[in-house]
Amino acid sequence: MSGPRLSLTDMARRVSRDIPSGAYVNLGIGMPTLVGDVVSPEKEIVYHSENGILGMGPAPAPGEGDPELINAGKQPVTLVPGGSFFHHTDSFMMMRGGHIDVTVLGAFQVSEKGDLANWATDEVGHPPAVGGAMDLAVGAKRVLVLMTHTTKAGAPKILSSCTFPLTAAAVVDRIYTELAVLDVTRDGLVVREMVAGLDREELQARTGARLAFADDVLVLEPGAV
Amino acid sequence: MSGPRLSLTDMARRVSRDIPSGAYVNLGIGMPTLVGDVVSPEKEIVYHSENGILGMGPAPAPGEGDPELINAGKQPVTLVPGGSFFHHTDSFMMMRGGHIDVTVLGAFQVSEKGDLANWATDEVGHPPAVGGAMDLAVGAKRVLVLMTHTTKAGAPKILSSCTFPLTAAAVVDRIYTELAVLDVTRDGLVVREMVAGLDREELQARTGARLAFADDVLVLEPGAV
Amino acid sequence: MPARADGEHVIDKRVGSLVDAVADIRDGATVFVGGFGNSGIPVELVHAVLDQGARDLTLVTNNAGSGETDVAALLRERRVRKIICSYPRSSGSIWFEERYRAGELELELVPQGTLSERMRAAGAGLGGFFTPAGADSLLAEGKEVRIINGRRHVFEEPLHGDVALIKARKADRWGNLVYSTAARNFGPTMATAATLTVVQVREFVELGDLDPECIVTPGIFVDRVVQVEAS
Amino acid sequence: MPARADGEHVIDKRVGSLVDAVADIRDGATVFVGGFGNSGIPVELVHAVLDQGARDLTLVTNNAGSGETDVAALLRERRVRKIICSYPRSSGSIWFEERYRAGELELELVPQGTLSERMRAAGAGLGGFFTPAGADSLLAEGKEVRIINGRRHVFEEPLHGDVALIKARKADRWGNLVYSTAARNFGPTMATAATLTVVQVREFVELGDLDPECIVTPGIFVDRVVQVEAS
Repeated sequence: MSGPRLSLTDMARRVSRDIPSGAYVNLGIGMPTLVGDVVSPEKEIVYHSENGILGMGPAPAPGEGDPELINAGKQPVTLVPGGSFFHHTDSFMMMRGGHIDVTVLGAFQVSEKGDLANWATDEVGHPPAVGGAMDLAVGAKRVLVLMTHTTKAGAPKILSSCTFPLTAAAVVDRIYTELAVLDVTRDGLVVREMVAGLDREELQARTGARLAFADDVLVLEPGAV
Repeated sequence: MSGPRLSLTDMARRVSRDIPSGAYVNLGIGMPTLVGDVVSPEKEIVYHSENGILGMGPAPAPGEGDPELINAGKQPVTLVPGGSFFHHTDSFMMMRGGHIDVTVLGAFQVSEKGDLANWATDEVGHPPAVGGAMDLAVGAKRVLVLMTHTTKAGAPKILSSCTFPLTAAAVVDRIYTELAVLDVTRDGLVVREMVAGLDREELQARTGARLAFADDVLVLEPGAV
Repeated sequence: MPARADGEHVIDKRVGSLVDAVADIRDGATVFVGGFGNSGIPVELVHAVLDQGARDLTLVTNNAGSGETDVAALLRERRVRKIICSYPRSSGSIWFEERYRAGELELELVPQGTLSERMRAAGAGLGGFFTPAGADSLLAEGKEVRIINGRRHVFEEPLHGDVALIKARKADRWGNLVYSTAARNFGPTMATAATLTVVQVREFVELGDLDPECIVTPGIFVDRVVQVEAS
Repeated sequence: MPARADGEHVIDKRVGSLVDAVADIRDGATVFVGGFGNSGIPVELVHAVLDQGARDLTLVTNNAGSGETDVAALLRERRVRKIICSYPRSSGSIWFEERYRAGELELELVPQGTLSERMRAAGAGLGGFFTPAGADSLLAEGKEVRIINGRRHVFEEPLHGDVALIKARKADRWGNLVYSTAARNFGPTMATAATLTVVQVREFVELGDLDPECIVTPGIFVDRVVQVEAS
């Protein structure tokens, strides 16, 4: 797709600005993990991993680290001072029980009601897998979705209703794409920010749900988010 | 009440013989705690206390010990090597979840079906209290009741049906009194052992449920149990 | 994720006084109080609530106090509307008995394991559970009973608190906690199930001093920690 | 409660070999296998089951194996009838995919938190629970759904195992366990919910060497422990 757009780094950086210092944060696998790399070092964030870690730190130096100390994406990580280990059931208490302040998730589709579809497509024969997506989606205090605005084929991923199987209904608070930042409100989707050079009609054309626009839509400058 | 009878120590000793080495055991407050004092030192028993202890040991020497290390009866205790501490929810997982091999409980009444009444009487105005009795009664693998055969007034405590509020239905496996050892079976109560010098009619007269007698009723000699 | 050099914007759940620790507890609040018998009771925090003045409280606690301190003092001073409890009656529970007999105190009696499990369900984001404990008893009256695998079970609802007052042994500035022997009892579960979890500890330690394998309550469940050295 | 001088009749859950550790696992058994990704998998115990020969198994495990080892090897050798799992598909899960596509393997897909919570319910003697996780999804189909506090919840049943195979770091002869970092994952919960809990550990220690404040799995949940030094 051509036209103005944010880079992945810009997108991750934009999400990171919405994570307050002191927050307990769970980053979904894939694109959301980039957010951890760009969070301001002035913030003290406690990262949670579903497999039983609070206070997850960055990857160890090559050849170092504990091979069993991994994140939800099965990559090696470290533990920061103040971190702790606990078992899976306790870890999911944290997720389902409303103790995680912010989660950033990838998605296949999000509806204007905040329905989230991020675990299965309509592909047949593909064996399904769900992991911790449903527990996290229903339990986190704030659910942020970071995804491309459309599929590679150009089909909209933000829809009036999801066509893929739901992960959870009415859970998404905010959506971040390479084109815009959108809030899910009671009155539907509200565009808060748009990439510089994109016009409203173009954004609406790439979206499968009716968009409202905030009174003061902010401009996102690529490379300067 | 006159006539042949076992002492409390005899009764506790008799119960202790039915506790196998290696068992995880929870002793109820009151009379059952005596059992811990008379268990053969050749047995290795792991005592559980509902407030979060496995491997509970005897009372500390006077003036020693940790004032917060107490048993379910709120008396100071110690921890043996191999013991551990855990929180209340985990402790009751052990009790309700079938992990305690044997519990010894006191009772107001037991029915011929093994119904247990050990938390409330029919006294009115008396504020109620239940504690961990119900969780323990439904969850322990074997529920042994240690109690006097009758009330101080001579009324039977072993009945065809309990008149006091139930703790749990059909949970008691065996009853130990100063007069006899009785099993709760599908066909009702079966007397396995009786104190020396007591005859069957006398035992039946002091019992509010129909008794059957084992083919080989053993004799319990006071002072030599 | 380093702390800022100027010490701002870092996570620091330590508060300097008991007054700060119990600030903003509102009248009518549901307050969890940890402890079993005299083990693990956050005595100083409860007395701070007494001084703070909140009333019309619903207390959730295993025992209903004894003598004149902590929970008994709240009962004596008529700060408590209702108590949710497993074993209120004990030697010395005179204020509980006084208020109960006078009809001034509502009592919800809950089997001890169910009490703990109901709080856990709230902390775990569950909608309730079926337990066999109490299913054959008067305490199941008015509740949904279901036969599961041939056994009666009673449906029990999650029990959420506005405030949890608990006692631990050590804490760091993130609110990570370790406890002391059997004083642990209800603390770890209560911490998960209250909107505001307040902890009194004997000792503060530096971040990183607690073994990550041995932390019992991760700081995510803790909001305020105050030091009470002699407790 | 001293041990006898002759060493008999004491509690000793240590077994001398992997063969002894997995003895008596029957065809048709429900077997929990700990681990998440490659962290905490009891590889040697699973291979011992392969050698032992039990078949027609129902496996309960978070992932469905990858490459040619452990769970993947059981699938390759057609020992598994059904897998209860949250995330079977991963890079390298070739044997899972092969057996699944061929229709030779039944899959019960369960949200990860629900999988863990269902095992906990079994270990805790509960009859089931309501969770919001998955209640809006296909995975709730055929299950009881109830609105609780305005939110859809789905009823989930306890999940009991005949055997749990888990991995820990250290054990004593009573079966008390401590784990290693994130390898803890499903181990403590699985240990509570199986009739026979078998543990492979890196190291045996003397009774009393493990800090009673830091024991994660008390020995009451453990039946057999075998040492696998290099694991």
